[in-house]
Amino acid sequence: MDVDRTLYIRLYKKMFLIRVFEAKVEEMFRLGKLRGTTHGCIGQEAVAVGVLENVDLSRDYVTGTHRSHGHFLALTGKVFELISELMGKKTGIVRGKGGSQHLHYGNFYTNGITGGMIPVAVGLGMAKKLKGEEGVVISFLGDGGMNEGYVMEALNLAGVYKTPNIFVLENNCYAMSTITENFTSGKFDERVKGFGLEYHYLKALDVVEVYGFFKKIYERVRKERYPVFVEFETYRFCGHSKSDRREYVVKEWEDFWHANDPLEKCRSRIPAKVVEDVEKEIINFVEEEFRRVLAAPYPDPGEDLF
Amino acid sequence: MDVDRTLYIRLYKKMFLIRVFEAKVEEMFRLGKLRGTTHGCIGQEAVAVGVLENVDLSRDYVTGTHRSHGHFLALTGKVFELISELMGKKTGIVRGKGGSQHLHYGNFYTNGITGGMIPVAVGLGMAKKLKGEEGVVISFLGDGGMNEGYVMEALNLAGVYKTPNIFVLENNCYAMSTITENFTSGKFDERVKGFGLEYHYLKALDVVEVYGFFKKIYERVRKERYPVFVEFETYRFCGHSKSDRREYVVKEWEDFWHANDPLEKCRSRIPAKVVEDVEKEIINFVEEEFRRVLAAPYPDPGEDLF
Amino acid sequence: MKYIEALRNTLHHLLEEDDSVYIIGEDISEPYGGAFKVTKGLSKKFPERLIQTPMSEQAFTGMAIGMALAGLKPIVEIMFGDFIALVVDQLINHASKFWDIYGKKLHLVLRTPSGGYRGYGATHSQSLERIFMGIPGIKVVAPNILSDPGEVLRRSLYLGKPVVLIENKLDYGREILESGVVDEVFTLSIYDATFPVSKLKVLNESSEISFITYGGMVQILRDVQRKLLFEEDITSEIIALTDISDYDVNLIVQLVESKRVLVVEEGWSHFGWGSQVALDLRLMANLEVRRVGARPFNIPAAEPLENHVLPTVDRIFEETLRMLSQEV
Amino acid sequence: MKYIEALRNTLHHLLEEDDSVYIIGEDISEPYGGAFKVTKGLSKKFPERLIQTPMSEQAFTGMAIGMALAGLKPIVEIMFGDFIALVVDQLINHASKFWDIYGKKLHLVLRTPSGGYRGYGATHSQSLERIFMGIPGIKVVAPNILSDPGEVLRRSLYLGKPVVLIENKLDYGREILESGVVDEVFTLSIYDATFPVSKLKVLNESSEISFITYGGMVQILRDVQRKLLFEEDITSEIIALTDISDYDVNLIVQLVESKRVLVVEEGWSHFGWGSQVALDLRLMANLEVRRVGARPFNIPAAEPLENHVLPTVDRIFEETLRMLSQEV
Ligand SMILES: Cc1ncc(C[n+]2csc(CCOP(=O)(O)OP(=O)(O)O)c2C)c(N)n1
Ligand SMILES: Cc1ncc(C[n+]2csc(CCOP(=O)(O)OP(=O)(O)O)c2C)c(N)n1
Ligand SMILES: [Mg+2]
Ligand SMILES: [Mg+2]
Repeated sequence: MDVDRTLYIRLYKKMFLIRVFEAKVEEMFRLGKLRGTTHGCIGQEAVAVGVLENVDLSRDYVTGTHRSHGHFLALTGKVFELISELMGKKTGIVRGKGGSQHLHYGNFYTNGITGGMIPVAVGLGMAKKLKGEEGVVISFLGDGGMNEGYVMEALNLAGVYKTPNIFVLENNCYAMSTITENFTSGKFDERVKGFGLEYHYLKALDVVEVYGFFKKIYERVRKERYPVFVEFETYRFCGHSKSDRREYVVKEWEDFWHANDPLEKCRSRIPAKVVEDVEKEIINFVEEEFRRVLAAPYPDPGEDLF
Repeated sequence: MDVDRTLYIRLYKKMFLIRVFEAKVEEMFRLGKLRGTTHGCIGQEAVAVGVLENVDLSRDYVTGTHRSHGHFLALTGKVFELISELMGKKTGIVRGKGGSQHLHYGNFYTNGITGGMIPVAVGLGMAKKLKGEEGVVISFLGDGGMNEGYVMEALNLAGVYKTPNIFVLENNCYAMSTITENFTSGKFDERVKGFGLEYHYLKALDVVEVYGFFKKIYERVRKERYPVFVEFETYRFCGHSKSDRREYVVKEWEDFWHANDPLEKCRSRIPAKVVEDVEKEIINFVEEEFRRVLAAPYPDPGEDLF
Repeated sequence: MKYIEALRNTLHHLLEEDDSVYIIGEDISEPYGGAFKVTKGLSKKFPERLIQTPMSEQAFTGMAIGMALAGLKPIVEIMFGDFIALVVDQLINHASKFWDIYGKKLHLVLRTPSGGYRGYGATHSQSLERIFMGIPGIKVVAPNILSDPGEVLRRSLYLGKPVVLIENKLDYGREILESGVVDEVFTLSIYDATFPVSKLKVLNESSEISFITYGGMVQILRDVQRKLLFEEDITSEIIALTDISDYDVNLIVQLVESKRVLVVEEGWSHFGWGSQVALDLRLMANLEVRRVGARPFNIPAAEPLENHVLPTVDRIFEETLRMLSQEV
Repeated sequence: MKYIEALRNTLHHLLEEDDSVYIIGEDISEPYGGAFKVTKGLSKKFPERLIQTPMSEQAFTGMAIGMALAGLKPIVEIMFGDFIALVVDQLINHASKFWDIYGKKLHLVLRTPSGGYRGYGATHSQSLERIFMGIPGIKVVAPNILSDPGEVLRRSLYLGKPVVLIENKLDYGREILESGVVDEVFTLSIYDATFPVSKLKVLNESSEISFITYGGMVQILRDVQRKLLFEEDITSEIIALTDISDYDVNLIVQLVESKRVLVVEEGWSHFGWGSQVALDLRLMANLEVRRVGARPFNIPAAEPLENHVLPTVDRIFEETLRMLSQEV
């Protein structure tokens, strides 16, 4: 098998895992087996997987958003720990205290305030810089989050202090039901350049392209240590959150992305037999992990609150 | 006398009034006759006067900053009411409750949070738009204030809703002791364009030029009703506030602006005899008003708190 | 009528009656109608009166303040109560100052759904309204199901001073009770102060304990009230305030029938709403006062932990029995 | 030693002793050294340890939180206490959550000068520290001139939990008192809890009234204390807390000698710091409690108005006499 094919398979596995996971979460909500809320990333898997395949969590930091199941799974593959967290089980990555939006595992952090982690991420980058440590900080944010003032302040700080931060904008066209471009004056690329940051753009259709594109940026920032901003055009096929009926979507965009689903594209590069095996294995694995979580214990106020 | 000369005289009177006023305020602080703090605008008079000469406070709104004595005087000429306010007298424009940083007179508002009035100003513009009223909103802000997140959010809102706002950046090079360009990544013009706003720039050396330049912008916004951003390069000759010893200044900039003081430039266009009369009159007037204020009553907690 | 309908109907009426009313917020227009659907349908009928915004809580709150300064009557929706943390500067350092230093009447309401019990986790479950309590020039109000939430909204908008209006996520789907006999054994009276105060007590009985509360806690206290009555034969009364920052202590003291008062809030107890209320009651009427509120932890998502941190029927029930077992 | 020198010396020592300490804020470096000159001189000796910032309070506070997450020990200066309104989201919705939900120790201090009496006006004179009191995962501390402010700062930084440290603008220039006999007739004792509690009382006399307070109010109370003693022959004691959000009620109760307590704060009384303190004392020890704080108006610039709104020597003096004239 050539290197390219191995890569497609590796990345496909991760993308498929995320998609199966998110679909299962949706199902569990429908069945009333999950409390709280959740934000799925079906359709956007190529960004999480392509970007994070480059990352080394032992020295890099990653910050996520409210929509970070995919980021976590791409980084760690820990299905049991994530679903435990969503179900409020003691076996969750933060003992069920966080739930879907408040994840923490090693150098990976998310939080529920959109874009609120961007200033924090600049601080992580600052620490890297001040300590003279290796490693960089990769931070995801959404198109909606781009209009939050603290995000813009933070982009300026990164530029002023030249921190090793990579900002990854997952522009999925919508902020909840809001079509972001209708509520954004000017263009993101110009704005980012207005903050003196190096700006890159890619339509995230092919996970291997995302991977390769990001790899170059990542390696440069690892070495040259200055902040970079990467915008990915992507798309969410699922609702914003569990209760969203997606009545606001733009048909043209829907059609385009369904015809160009990055999962399908990746799949088409892999022999059918391999796909079949891989998918079966992953589906079984996810089912099995969900079952195991059902049996896992709940946290105990006496032990687990702090 | 030609029109031009009349204009120079009219504007010179205002600029000179502001400078004399601010110098007198500094003197009063030195003599211990003023409490609180104050931010003078010596050196920046051409912006306040040139811009506000165009404004009609009966239909326009003006929002200022922490450094707004000049704005107020250019708009109203009310020396007695302003110094009363600074001295905490009942005869102040808000009965002494506001002090130097919290002014309100008709459609003119200032506040002490740098850039904090910019979102509010967008709301004033929005109201103009929604009511279908004539008039525009002119808002001053500083170079330092440009890095505040809420300011950036507000610029986006103005662009999204197309409100009749004119943002006037008085870039005087410093935010307190901070040389703003050293703490700003990217350039203001690019940033502003990144918010989809029309951007204009002028070095505020000649008050009549400021006046004419702004007049065109003002007339267009009055008619076409969309937001515009104007950056003036200017300079403050006095300290940031009463206690500032100006140890941070850049010699080159100091030299340039002292050699090109807009007050001197304007003065040079007016016959010496006129200048002499005008200045004497203003100095006497300001002295007299300060004296009157000394005799004015203090506000009374029973009557004036609300 | 449901709580959410009362709010939505009032918004509808306000838009209809008064040209200067506007609604501002994220995702408030069709087809979404707000994260909790409070504004659902309104943008169809009043397309130019709903101002949907980008995610810029600080600036659109500031924008609303400017609109109010110019004489309009904006109603801002902050999607979750937790995000009021973002508008503290615009409310405290701007709106509240214009109100008394500049002597401007401001017709401005900032509505936001507060509270937990839904497993949303630490940044989507808090009761942060405490931040604005006692700040001069700002009033904090909270409707509940014991009087018309729409009326609270309407009075807030016409007050002339910035109001933070705290809704409760779980209340949206609940039915509002009508004054008079409730469920055959209780009776609801509504005292029409500037903002209504409601009292729900056992019919024809005096109360052995009084619960003073606001917002979504009313429903939990109704369960406590029944449990006390049916399991322990103990009579209790729920006194629910809607003006929670400037309530009339004298009125409350008059309404309290028992010598024992339990002040119940969903927020953290320490330096909470109840600290002031309990102190007032203690100093004004020397009542025996205890408090129940959230325990001092961030609100966890997991159900057993969330129910440990937030006040529950059981915890309030037990606290009540403990109080009643002590001499006064 | 002056209060400001104690702070500056401690900052100096912290930078010297511990490589992971950084100072972050606006205009903190030379030649300015901070709006109130607390960091004056430090950037000369530690140029890369002072991180001067643009005016972006939200983001540089967030940056400090990130640095703390990564194991550094940032000390943030917010130029005026009023501007903490801008960092509420980063502290409450971020830093405090990481602390308990994620179980991360954070060495993070946010210092800010609070308070009025200087004619600075409504947005530069407030005591907004109340916002953070009782928020799990955040501690609020305030040094005063009755113990070493530097020690309070040091303990805050090594606590492992985000601390909002409230300095007082007028205290900067004041001398710190040493424990022992003060001015011949008073005696100062310092109780070394996690954060010190100080008591200043009349030498060899029991106290007829106890003042419980924090921060800059100590100086005003010293004037009240003298006036009471020299004009009215009344003995009093000032009990000054430095841990103002998680104080040890038992310790305070032990320290209080009189039956009457006046809780004094500079901030607005309603839903203020004193509401909780007074309630604690009332419920724990059934002491006779009254309070003095700011009146419910935004703080005016004009001297007679500012002195009407903020607590003054005369107002506290009179309130004391009133309390003492009543039976207990
Ligand atoms: C400060 C803040 N405002 C609003 C929300 C509610 N909210 C959660 S996600 C979201 C939309 C986010 O859009 P975007 O940033 O584009 O990310 P996406 O959901 O598309 O991944 C909103 C409005 C929030 N969590 N935080
Ligand atoms: C939110 C906020 N942060 C900090 C300050 C303190 N401060 C007052 S003016 C000033 C500098 C402002 O610089 P700039 O915006 O350039 O205006 P200039 O003073 O030059 O007119 C600072 C830091 C403030 N008033 N508000
Ligand atoms: Mg999006
Ligand atoms: Mg400036």
